[in-house]
Amino acid sequence: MSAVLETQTMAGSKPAAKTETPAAITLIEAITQALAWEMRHDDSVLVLGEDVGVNGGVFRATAGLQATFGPERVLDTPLDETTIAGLTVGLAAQGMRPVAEAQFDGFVYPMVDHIVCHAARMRYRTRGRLHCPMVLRVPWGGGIRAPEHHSEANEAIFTNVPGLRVVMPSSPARAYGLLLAAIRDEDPVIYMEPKRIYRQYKELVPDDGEALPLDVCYVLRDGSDVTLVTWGAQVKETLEAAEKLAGEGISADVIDVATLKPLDFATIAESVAKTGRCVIVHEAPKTAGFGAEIAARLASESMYDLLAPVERVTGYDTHIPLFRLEMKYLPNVDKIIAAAKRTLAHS
Amino acid sequence: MSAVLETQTMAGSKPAAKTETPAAITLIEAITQALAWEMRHDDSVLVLGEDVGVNGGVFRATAGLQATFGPERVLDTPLDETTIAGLTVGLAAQGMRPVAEAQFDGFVYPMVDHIVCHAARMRYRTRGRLHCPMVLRVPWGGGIRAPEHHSEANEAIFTNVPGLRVVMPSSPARAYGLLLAAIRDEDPVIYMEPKRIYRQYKELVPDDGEALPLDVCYVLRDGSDVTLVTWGAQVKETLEAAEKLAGEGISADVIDVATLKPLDFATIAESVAKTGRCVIVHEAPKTAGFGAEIAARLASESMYDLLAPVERVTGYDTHIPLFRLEMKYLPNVDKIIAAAKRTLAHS
Amino acid sequence: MGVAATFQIESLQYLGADGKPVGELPEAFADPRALLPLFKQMLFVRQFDGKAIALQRTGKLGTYASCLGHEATHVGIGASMEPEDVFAPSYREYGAQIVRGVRLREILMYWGGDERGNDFQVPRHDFSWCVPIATQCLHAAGAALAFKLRGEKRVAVTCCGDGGSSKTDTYAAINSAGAYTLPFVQCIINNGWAISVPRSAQTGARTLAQKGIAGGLHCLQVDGNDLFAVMEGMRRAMERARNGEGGSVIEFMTYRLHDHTTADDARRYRDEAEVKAAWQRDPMTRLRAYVTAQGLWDEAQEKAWADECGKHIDEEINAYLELPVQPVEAMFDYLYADMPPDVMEQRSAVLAAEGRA
Amino acid sequence: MGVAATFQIESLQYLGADGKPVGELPEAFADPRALLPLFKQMLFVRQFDGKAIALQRTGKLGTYASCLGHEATHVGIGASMEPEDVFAPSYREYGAQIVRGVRLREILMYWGGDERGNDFQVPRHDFSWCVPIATQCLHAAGAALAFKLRGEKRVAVTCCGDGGSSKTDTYAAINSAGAYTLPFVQCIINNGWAISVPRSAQTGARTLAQKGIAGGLHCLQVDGNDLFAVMEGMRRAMERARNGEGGSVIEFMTYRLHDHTTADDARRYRDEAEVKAAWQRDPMTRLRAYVTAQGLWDEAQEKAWADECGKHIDEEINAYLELPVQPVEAMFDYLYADMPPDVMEQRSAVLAAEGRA
Ligand SMILES: Cc1ncc(C[n+]2csc(CCOP(=O)(O)OP(=O)(O)O)c2C)c(N)n1
Ligand SMILES: Cc1ncc(C[n+]2csc(CCOP(=O)(O)OP(=O)(O)O)c2C)c(N)n1
Ligand SMILES: [Mg+2]
Ligand SMILES: [Mg+2]
Repeated sequence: MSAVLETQTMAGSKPAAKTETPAAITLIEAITQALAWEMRHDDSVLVLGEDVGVNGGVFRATAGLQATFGPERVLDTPLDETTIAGLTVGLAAQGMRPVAEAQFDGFVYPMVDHIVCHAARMRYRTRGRLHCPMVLRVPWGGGIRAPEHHSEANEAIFTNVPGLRVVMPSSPARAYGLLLAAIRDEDPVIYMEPKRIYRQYKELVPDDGEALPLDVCYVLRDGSDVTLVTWGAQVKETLEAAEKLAGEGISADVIDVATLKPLDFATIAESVAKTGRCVIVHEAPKTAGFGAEIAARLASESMYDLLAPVERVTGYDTHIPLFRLEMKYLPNVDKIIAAAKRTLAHS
Repeated sequence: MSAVLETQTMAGSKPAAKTETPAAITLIEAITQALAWEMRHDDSVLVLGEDVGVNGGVFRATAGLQATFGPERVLDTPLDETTIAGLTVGLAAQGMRPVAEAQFDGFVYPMVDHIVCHAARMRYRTRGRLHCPMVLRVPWGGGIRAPEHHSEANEAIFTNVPGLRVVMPSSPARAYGLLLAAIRDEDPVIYMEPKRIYRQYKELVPDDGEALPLDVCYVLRDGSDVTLVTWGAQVKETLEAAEKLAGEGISADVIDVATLKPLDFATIAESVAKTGRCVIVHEAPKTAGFGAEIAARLASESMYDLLAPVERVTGYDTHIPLFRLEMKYLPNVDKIIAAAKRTLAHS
Repeated sequence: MGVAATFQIESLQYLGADGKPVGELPEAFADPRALLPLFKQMLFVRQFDGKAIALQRTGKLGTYASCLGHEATHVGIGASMEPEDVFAPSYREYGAQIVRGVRLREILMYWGGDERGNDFQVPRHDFSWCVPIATQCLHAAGAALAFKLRGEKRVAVTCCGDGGSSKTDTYAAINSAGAYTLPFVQCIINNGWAISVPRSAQTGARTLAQKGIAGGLHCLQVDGNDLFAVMEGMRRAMERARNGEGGSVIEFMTYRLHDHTTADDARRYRDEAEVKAAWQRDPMTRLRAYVTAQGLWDEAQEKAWADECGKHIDEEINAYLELPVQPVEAMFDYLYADMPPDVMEQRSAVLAAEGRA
Repeated sequence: MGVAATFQIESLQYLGADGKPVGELPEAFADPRALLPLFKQMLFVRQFDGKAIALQRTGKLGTYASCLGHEATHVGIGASMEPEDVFAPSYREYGAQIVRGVRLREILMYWGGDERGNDFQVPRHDFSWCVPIATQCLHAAGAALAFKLRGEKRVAVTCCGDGGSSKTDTYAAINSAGAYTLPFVQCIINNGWAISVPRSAQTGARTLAQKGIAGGLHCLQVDGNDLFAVMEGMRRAMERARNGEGGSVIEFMTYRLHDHTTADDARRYRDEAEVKAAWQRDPMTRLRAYVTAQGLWDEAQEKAWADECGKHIDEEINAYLELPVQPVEAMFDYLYADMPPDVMEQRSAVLAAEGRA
């Protein structure tokens, strides 16, 4: 497991030059591109969900796919998440590669039963006779001024469940490569999409069908004083915080976890071995959020490296408010900087 | 928040003298007793679930209640967990105090939607206009040679969800006091019952209607070398491990978390401040299990107290096997002792 | 080769698309003046709806779900209930809620991203808006169960859409209502679309009313753009419920004349011709034709009522716009009755960061 | 006041409780000898069931769910399917599975706490036993959807109980089958009880067959203790499905003659008189009377067949009893196709602890 060091920093969110390039695409366009690539190359891949057909999904992730591949490859479902999850398990167990969409993170709960009891267990239960190569795409997270239940960060529902993989891209290129990998994987993958950065910036994503590994964290920025670990939409704020810290002479490693389960802890440990300090940033509530797992690993495997208490900058232990207050709830650049500085007060 | 120090150790699982006392009862009898007490004293309390009526529940937790309180207080439901959860929310929001039963932990998943989206949010969403004083009882955990889906340890599904309380008793007395508190609490409580120790031993539990606090950990044994933290059925193995360690001159604090959410971290921190070492024991898979939260808190709030890496002795990151192999999966006395000794190798 | 069971689903319509009665009107409307307050409510709701959309378009409201075209169904449902009954709406039935006492400012607050919108001053016991489709149906069944257990003569009424009729929660609610013989009314508001998915794609069932057969409920299909049919269908269901005869499922046939919400663009998936045709069955035009023909209404009255409505709506909008944002601690203060120490600590930290410790 | 829709649910019965035909037999059984292999399967299943219960009682098997009394329904369902069809059972339909090729040792392994029981050698593509009630129904619908999308002429058949017919998953499966016109057969095996909850408490619906109306499926009620009715009902449903005419719901009226499982004690909640009466409708007695009357069967044949069954069953039981427990690493080896490093590490640690690193 080796960390991949990216040169591009993304700290400035709109690299103007790239926006001009015809092939530069947003994160959500990269998702569409990956779906189309894989559907072209594998007949068993199909897309299903609410409004994914002619409407192309409420976020347009499946825009154009039904026109290209037909209604037998891109299926609108009746309005029921239990149905979507159950059909997906049945399809996957019988030779298809379904990519199901949950319309919003807040609607994933009725899918939990089929995901946990069946998708995650089918191979285990049958000693490999049947298995569930499926992807569940879940637009994830807050900050888009959406109505109630449209802003949840509920990855912790899945990270304790054996048999699942949980993935969350934070750039167009990673969205493309990780989604290809997720579809090709022989086991169920929960693919969470940080909807706040769906259209945040564009980058060139060659449509080459190249998948990325499903168990690698990405070091997005190289530093020596403190390790900032995050995933999803908070990658943006975390990189901004690192940039600002650099202005004050504090250099930070920034790690995009990208694949929460299985966790590439080695990359995080390596960084913390170097910096001795770690700030974990995530949108979900703090208590028993996935950040706890990373901190727990540090407490057991990197204890002697730690020069300062592990900090978690997270959503509070309350529901994300409706949109008038939601930005007060979410982590932000200031909170991350403050936490980083707290770790630096220790030596 | 102060820890309660119990004198009784429970390490020997059947205190023979107590078994003779007429009023000495098992953990599950304590649950029945608490239900009956509260139903006698509060007309708005009712019990619902599958087979809870004339059958008294598949574990007999509601045995005799329908005969005593009538079919309008003890309701068999149609066989659907979504139904149970949704009805419970509706009942609670309209002035009742429903105590719903999930027949087994593995059947709790279809309830997640109503618990997370409604029970946990009703008060928040309506600024206190409506709220959900309800209890969901969930027989929990493995080790009883049961069929598939009857042995899950899935507390992590709930611990990241704001607005919930998550409770797990490990003795008849705590089962009684915590269940009374859970029913009386104005907010939803997930009350998980370690089914493996339902009938493990009896103790005297006065039927006095005295509730226990919902946010207190219990120090069951006092030591100075290492802190053993656990909950539910593993309290038994952990106390046994502590007893054996004592035989080797190693003295352990044993903490029964009892109330996972909100977590009484102060009691754990106090113990670790004294011992410098911590072993967390739980049945659920390790990754992102609730043990991670405790380890994370240690990594941030007790880092300077830690003399050794935090150890987690847990279920493996796979599904609990069917019963021929399940005891290989679960934590046990040997694994706990080994972990404790690993922490003691550091000084 | 016997017959195990047979079922028949009645359908109700009293007013033609031209506003002329197609048969005898329901008894309750023997005097057509009984209709007027309801018609005026419908006009009020439609005017409010237009203004809410405008507010959204000018950045003063978040995503908003219009009720354009549903006025007869919504107002009729609300008007059929008693104050002590409980209503469990989805997110679109403002007409019903307004009749029950919910204020416009509350509707605006909710879609304006402020939880206080759910804190209805009246009716205190109704459920708030419910975004997870059809989950409210089970809450209504739970409420109905509470009424039955307490011996109260109250009815729980809930709505879901044609899309929502596919949701397993709807089925669960229907089944529980049948199993416990509950005072429960499941309104299925069939407006033709669930965002981009047409009614025909939701199910192979010929009617949505027949979903009730699965739970042994009384089933009825009514013209949801015909206020008479709505009122008569509801009357029957409410009576059955209040008399202890059990639950009903009513399918209201109407049409969503607007986009799904202001975040939607229905032109992507829906034929303009269909929408035009639907306007021909507009409940408002139809009822206006009827009351005008009855000599109960004229242009002057309409103008005067529109002005009155406008004034009230503007007052409510202003109250909404002037409402200060909640203090940040509000996100902690309504989570638990007894705030746990950890939450308290986070609250304090937030206040401290705002210099308000 | 029109009629929106009407529905009729047929019921099928051919054999009286006394084993005498109550009318013309289905065409497929014009030659009654066609029946004999099925009757023999039923005898085989019943004998096995008794031995499985005995194994549990003597501590050699875990909790076991008996199929006593369901033999006609189970065997009939299995016998109506083609090998390439997919079966998604609950946990009780051994008769159907055995007909399809599942071995007794696999059944015993499963209830004996060994996942290898789910690794059917035949049929490889059938779903395994499913404990979370009715979830298998949606998997069958998904399988049926796969068949339809790939243009395969295969049918997905699934079973749930009277209790399971209340589960929202059953409804979802029925609704999807209708929405997509799937080659899908939902068998609802009404054996009167869901553990301690009687059929009457599950729903207000008069029949369970009518659950299918909610999804627009073809609905049928059959006497599940009458093999002719079972076979004819299934024939119709399978034909419809294979011809692309869509899904069916069949309610099989039978009775659970044993406790729910060996962990249950039905005397706590069920009247002995009811059980006694149910024995009068025992599918085995009834069919035995019929084949005997037809001159196709006698006591000697029964004895010879019982011995043959006994030998085979004992062989299978021995194979089960002699099977060594899986190595401990099995709990890691079937989790993922590509074992993640963390899991690999835990696996190694376990092996090391066993001195097998
Ligand atoms: C459980 C759930 N899934 C998905 C959504 C997203 N969504 C919001 S409204 C809607 C369509 C609802 O259609 P229908 O039930 O017909 O009601 P209508 O909007 O037409 O009134 C969908 C899919 C949701 N709110 N909840
Ligand atoms: C989701 C779920 N809830 C509860 C159970 C526990 N349980 C096992 S069998 C059963 C009753 C099933 O009754 P029915 O559907 O009539 O089938 P039968 O056992 O009579 O064949 C129950 C409640 C379960 N297995 N799954
Ligand atoms: Mg609709
Ligand atoms: Mg049954």
